[in-house]
Amino acid sequence: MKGLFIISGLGVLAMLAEIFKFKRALYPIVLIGILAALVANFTEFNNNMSIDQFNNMIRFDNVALAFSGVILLTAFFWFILANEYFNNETSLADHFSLVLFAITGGLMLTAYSNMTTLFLGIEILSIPLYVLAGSRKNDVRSNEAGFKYLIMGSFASAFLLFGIALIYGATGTFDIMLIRAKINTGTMPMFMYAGVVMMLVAMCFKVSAAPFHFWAPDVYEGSPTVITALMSTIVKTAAFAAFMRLFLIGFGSISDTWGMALAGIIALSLIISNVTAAAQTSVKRMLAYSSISHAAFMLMGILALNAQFSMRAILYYTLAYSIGSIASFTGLYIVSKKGDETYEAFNGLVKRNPMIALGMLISMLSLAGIPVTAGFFAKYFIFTTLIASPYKWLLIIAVLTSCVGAYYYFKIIIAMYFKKSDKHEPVEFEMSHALLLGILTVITIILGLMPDMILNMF
Amino acid sequence: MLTGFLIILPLIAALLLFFIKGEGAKKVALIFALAECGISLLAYVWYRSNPNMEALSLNCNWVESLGIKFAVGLDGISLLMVLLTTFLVPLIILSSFKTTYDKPNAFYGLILLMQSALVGVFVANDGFLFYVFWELALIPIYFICLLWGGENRARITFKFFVYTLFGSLFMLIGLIFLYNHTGLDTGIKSWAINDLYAAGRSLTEAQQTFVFWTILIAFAIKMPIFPLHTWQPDTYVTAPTPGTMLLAGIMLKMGTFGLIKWLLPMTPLALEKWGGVAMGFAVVGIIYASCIAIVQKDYKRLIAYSSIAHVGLIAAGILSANQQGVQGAVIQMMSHGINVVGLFLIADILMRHTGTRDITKLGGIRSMNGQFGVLFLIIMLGAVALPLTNGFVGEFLLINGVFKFNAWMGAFAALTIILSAVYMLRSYQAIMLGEKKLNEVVFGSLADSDKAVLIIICIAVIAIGVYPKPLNDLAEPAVKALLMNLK
Amino acid sequence: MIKLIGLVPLFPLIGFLINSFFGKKMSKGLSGTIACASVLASFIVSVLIFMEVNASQQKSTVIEIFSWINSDTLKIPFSFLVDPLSCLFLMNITGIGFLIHVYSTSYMKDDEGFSRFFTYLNLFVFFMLLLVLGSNYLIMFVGWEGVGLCSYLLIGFWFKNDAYNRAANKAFIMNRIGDLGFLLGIIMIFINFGSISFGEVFNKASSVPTSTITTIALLLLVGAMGKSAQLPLYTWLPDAMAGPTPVSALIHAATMVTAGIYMIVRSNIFYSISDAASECVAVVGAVTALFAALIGLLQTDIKKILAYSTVSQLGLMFLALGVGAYSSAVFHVTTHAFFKALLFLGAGSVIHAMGGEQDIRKMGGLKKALPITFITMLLGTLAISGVPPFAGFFSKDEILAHTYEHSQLLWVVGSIASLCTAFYMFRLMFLTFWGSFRGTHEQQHHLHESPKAMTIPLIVLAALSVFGGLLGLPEFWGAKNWMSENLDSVIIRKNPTILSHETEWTLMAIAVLVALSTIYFAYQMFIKYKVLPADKVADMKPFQRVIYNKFYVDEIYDAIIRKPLDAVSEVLSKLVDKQMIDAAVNGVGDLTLWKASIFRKLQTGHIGFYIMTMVVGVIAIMFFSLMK
Amino acid sequence: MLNQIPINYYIFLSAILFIIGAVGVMARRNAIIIFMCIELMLNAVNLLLVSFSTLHNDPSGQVFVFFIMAVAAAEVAVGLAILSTVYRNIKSIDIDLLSKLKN
Amino acid sequence: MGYSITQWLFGILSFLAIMFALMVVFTRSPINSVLYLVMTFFCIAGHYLLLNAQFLAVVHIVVYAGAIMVLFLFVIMLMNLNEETEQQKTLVTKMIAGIIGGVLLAVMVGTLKGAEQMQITQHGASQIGMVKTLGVVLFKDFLFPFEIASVLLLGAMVGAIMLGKKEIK
Repeated sequence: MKGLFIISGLGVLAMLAEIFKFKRALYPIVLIGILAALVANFTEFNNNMSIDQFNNMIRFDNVALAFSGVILLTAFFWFILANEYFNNETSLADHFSLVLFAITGGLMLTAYSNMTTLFLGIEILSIPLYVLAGSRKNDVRSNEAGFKYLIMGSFASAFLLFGIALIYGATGTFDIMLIRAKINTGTMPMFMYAGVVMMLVAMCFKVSAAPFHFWAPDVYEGSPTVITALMSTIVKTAAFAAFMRLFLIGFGSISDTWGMALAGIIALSLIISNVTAAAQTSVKRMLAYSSISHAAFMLMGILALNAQFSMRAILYYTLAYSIGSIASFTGLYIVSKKGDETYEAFNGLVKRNPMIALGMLISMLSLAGIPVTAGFFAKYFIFTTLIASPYKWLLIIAVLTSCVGAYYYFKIIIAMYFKKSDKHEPVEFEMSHALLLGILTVITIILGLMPDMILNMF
Repeated sequence: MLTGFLIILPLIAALLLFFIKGEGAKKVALIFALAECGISLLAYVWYRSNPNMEALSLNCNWVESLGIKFAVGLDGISLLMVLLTTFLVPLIILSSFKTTYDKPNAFYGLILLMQSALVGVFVANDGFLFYVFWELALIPIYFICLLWGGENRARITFKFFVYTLFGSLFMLIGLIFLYNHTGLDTGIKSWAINDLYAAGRSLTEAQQTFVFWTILIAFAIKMPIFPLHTWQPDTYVTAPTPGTMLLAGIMLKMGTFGLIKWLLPMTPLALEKWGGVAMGFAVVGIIYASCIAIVQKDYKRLIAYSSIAHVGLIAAGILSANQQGVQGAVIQMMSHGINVVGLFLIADILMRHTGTRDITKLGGIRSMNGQFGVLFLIIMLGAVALPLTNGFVGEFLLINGVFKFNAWMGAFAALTIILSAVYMLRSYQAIMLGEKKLNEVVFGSLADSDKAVLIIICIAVIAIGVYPKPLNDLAEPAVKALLMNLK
Repeated sequence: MIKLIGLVPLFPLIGFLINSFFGKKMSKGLSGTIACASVLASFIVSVLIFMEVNASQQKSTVIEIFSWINSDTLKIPFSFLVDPLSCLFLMNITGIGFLIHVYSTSYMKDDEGFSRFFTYLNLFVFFMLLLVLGSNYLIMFVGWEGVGLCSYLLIGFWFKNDAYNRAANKAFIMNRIGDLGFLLGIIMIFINFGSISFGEVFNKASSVPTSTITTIALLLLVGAMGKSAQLPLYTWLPDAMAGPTPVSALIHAATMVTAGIYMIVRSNIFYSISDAASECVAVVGAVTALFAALIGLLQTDIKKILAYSTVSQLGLMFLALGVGAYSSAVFHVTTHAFFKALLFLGAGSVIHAMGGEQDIRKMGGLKKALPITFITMLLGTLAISGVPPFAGFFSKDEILAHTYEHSQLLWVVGSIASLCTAFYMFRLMFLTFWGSFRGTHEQQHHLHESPKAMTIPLIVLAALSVFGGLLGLPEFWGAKNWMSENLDSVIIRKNPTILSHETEWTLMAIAVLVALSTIYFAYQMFIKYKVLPADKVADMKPFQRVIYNKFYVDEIYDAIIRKPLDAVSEVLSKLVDKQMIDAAVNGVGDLTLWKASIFRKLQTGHIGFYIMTMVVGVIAIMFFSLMK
Repeated sequence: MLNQIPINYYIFLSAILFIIGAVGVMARRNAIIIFMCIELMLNAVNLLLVSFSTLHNDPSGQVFVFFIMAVAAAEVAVGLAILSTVYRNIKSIDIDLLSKLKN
Repeated sequence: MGYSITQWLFGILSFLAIMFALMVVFTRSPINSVLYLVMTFFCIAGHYLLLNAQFLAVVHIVVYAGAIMVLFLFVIMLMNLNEETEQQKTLVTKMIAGIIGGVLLAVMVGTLKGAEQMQITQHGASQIGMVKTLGVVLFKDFLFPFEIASVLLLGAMVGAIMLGKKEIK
């Protein structure tokens, strides 16, 4: 809860900075603020005071706090990655406040316990992102990304709302726990299930699962690289926290309505994302497809409906994925300074800068799910949850597509370690980025060696 | 403790090596590999004095909430595999002394890293740990092949990688399935090998069948068993020789070892029902690969196919699930590891001295270097399983085991003794005998390092063949204990 | 002394080790001496042990050296069995082996691979001793394969010649085919008897079903056919003549090829129980004897003739085994070892004198130049032809008598085979030693009698060929058949002789008559009419051509086994492996990339399309999950 | 009672309006029209919420509508802002021209 | 059987709403579309009144017809859009869109079941649509969403401004 306030307060502060002219100081202030939020977040941990606030509009229980922690941590790393993005004189404060508002929305999504807060959270998260995606105003591709995101996001929101309305119609409440209680006690009219399915569709859109994923590659590609990193980490984590709360807690008991549909979505996502990613030439676009495939993996955790363990599995997965993703975007950011975002940009990186290549290597291995990186345990937990469910067959698809996944991640590794580059000069990079990559690499390995740290959080 | 140290030492050495620049890395790596070998011998001595010695095992928590432990220990079979690994790695390092590799520190570091993972695979007593080491072993070898390999390596090594990964993921599913069935009465899930055994045996036949095939596919790819073998010849040919040696000499044994320790005792019902089918593939593979080996021109490729044939027999023996079959498999794993390293070294020596491995272009080398001819001959005889060489003991037990399982399978599997003679003798004749064909090449005396390795291998070939008792004494009770689980 | 049985194989092994490590550095004389001495030492120990066994009541003793392979119930010690049979073979091997070693020191004098030769030869003796000493089937198998290896090494001794190398490969591989049968037989024995030690197995034999015994016996027979060059696995033996002549004498005539007979005699209980199996042995033996003898009739290479003769004689021994006359077979093995070794060494002496020439068409009139060789060879020829009172007469007669008892048809076949034997052997003698010299002038100039190291073994062997028959005088003469008495303890079930003495006398008379008349016929043909073998195949009559070409067996094998195997392998390698299995694997990858290119096109970039797919997705999900 | 209206009617009315909006999004190229169609969809939802609110006699449904309105306003504001940057660059608001990002 | 005035009104408003909505989609001219949309909104406001949500109806008119639609009109005029510049999708696309819409409708009709027995009872004394009731609910139960909505609006504002302003050179 405090984290939420601190972050939204920081957003407002950023706006004031424009007026009171302390834009230069903003960057450190924000970093410190996020750390403060992170600390505040953890002080609330295992602290019952934080439960049930504002008439149960929002509920920062341990699950929510854990996911908030992931978001805040990722945000911290993201700000380090994005330091150059905040050099733009014109919109410096705007950028800060937009990102911070988006994070506020993300934090809400981890903790909502009412349809209102869910909806508002999604919008608070999305609207700044529409803007950020289109923030390179003179670049048509950026415009297009923002525009596509906006249209499709609003369209999906309409479905979400229609679903909420139908559920409200059947239960007479927006409170998730009450809805859950109503579902468990009585028979529900058919249209409520339609509402659940519509919400499923909308949430699947937010996490970019096929066939609602089409926006993701285009938007990821068109947006500035750092914004893409933001979207594929924080936004994804938040969306998953929301998805999980809604479907594991809210609609867990009627999973036979949406289970099969979700399984189909997962299967389709796995196949389409991995297969399409294999044919990409742009790394950024590949990472977009890869994020779809990871989303499908996380959805498997939800599908397994093994409430306690699913949540841990998803928490771990989001963390591992966010870390790996930020790291790979950092690598991409470093090598693509000259604008080349294809695999060729990575050619011969090991000769030009072995440490960055090593960091990239570990993050790629993590994304591909090779032990003993965090990504491996993430996949492992998902497998463990799913294997006890009736949807075992998904594992077969998961395995097959993971192999395809290895193909495109290893394309980068092969490019870095094997391909010859025509450039020989060392890569230019900022110290902070190298440091970031190093820290993320270490975290990836530590998470891989000691997954208990995260699992025992709640 | 000691076992844990066996895993850690090469790891530390590998990390250390990354800081040593230049050719000195070779020697450092060799020293560490020898130290490792010494420690494994110490483990052997301790084990013989008391197999249940606490100092040999290590059991500490890793991921407590999931019942994952860092549990390592030795039984007869794993001790043999560890000895094989620690015996071969110094030889492999020594055999590469005459070749200059770009960035030697990384090269040898990766070899030691690989050794660490391999030892881990063999000593793991925890299903999860086993899987982790299993996958970890893949990374260094992938890089060894990718960075120092031959023509077209990116594609070939990647195929190898994905193929293996594909299998491993299936194995992971199978293992998780087993894990989920542990502790049904206590409620505490565990990855401990004995719990997995118990879980496996408590399953119905259909469930066991699922586990059997998912896990088998990983092992079958790693070994490889026909028809999942096509990654192997290309990879063996493309990899740098030390990589090929690691792959064929040790890594291949991961599959057979896994089959013995991680599959046989888990699924007795499925084994009864499907063991024959799986064995059918293995046996077909023996004949198939042998036939292909007959017409290979590239000597390295020929050995690669012969390796498929040999390992097919090993797999068939294991699947027969009787004492002779499994014990034979263990012995043959040792022998094959030693022989194949020798053969690949020979291929490498040929390449270095003559610039080609094409057996149709070679010839008459024996008249130029008789010593090489004799060493080659002895190793080749080990490969064709002549009695009193190491190949025979294992092969006899294996055929015995398979024959016991099914006489026709046994008879077909035994065709290997004819076919292996055909391709081995033919290739030996083509390379070594007759008149010399490459006139410009003078095949001088061998380098000291090569000679040392070949001689050590030859001694091992004969010593194991004449007096396999030390191996048998380790393998026999271990296999017996393992097979008790099937009843 | 029996406890020291280990020494017997140990001496040759030491000889082998010394020669293999230091052979190159030693002088040829020293190297040869060490080799000879090691075999001689073995021989002496063998004789001592033989005498001890003969004297003692306990006929068979098992000495365990160390435990070799242990696997549950399968316990295979590395242990030796000393009994009359093994002792007999021990003496045979070491005795003749020693003579041939001595002979070789001179024969191979000028060869650069001198020490290598003795290395192999010692190794061979070692393995051969293992073969006969082993107290269980697997040790026998060790020796069995070991001698195969040495045979391979020695056939390809001159490894620069690719034809020789091919012959070596052929020998090894053909032997391996037999070995496969043997090995499977051993495994079946283990599975059915729970042990592979001779003692235990033979004790249990009567409690195992006959059908199983038959299978085992047939599998063992396959092994024996390979090693003893029986139809259809005999073709390697004639080719094996590529090796140096002493090798042919030792390995491919006197010792190794009789291993099959040894093995069957050892396992005689199986064949006694299974009539079907013994019938097979007899038929294989008879057919081989006749077949090889026929081929021998028209060969022109002196060593090839002897080789086919060996095959034929081995066939005769198999015939004896098949009809249950085990001691007769062993008897013939012994006498055959004497005279065939003699003949080969004699042939070696001739070849030595002729400077390497082996074609009898190029020889002639050598008896003056090589008197000792001539006389000893003549004695050997008389022995093999079955002329009394030479060794061959007794052993062959015993076999034929037993055969007659068993089946008259087989007797006829056997008799024809020995008739042919007499003919081609005398053809060889007449063409080589009589008449005028047909070689080059240079060769004629070079002709010389061989040195003493070569002639002394010849003389010793000639003496043995002459007097060897004493070992097994026919019982109906009232004499003691030492051979059969000696082997009494080894042969578990004996067939009593049922023939009347008159019949036996008649048969003997017929045999002698046939042999003598054949010799006379040959004399008429080659001395009187000076018939010379045709130089060119084209000059031959069709049936001659078929025989000259050895019934085209090699070509047939080539066509039905080797070429198809190569062709199938090519197909497997190029088509099945690359085009099918690997292509399928790669196909999965390519298919993925191909699908990827299609999926990529789905990403059209048009929002309208995206929205439509979304709505279609909604429809599909609502339809499938709600409208059940 | 005759002045009762079955809730079903409202559900279907909303659904029809919603679908008309959706069809509009699919069938038009003008970005502004598309925004308008999305507004139409949101209004359909509003209508549904209000009718359910009346059904349950519960004001929270109507309160939710306020939030939807707020969001709709915000979305339109941002949407039109983005649209104006698009227009600035390509001088058109035809969505089919915005398909540079693909594959 | 007669219909009550409420039911008549419901029927007429529904028909008009659907009509105008269809016109929004099918009219070529953007300006006309806007106007039809405004009409639709008015119809919907009528429904609100029928449903006893008077305050909401007013707010609806003010926000949608008054603010949002004016914004649309403003932009349309700014960009000088009219019938001539209007690009049309191909007929096939439109047909497909129509078909998909039809199928979606069919599916919805098939799935939105279970409300057949539910009737809206017009409580003459119903207070839920009153400003006071709504105010209490909004500022008590929905306090947090209300406050946090400010973040949303701030974000939208900042975003719109950022996109609109010129780069500092």
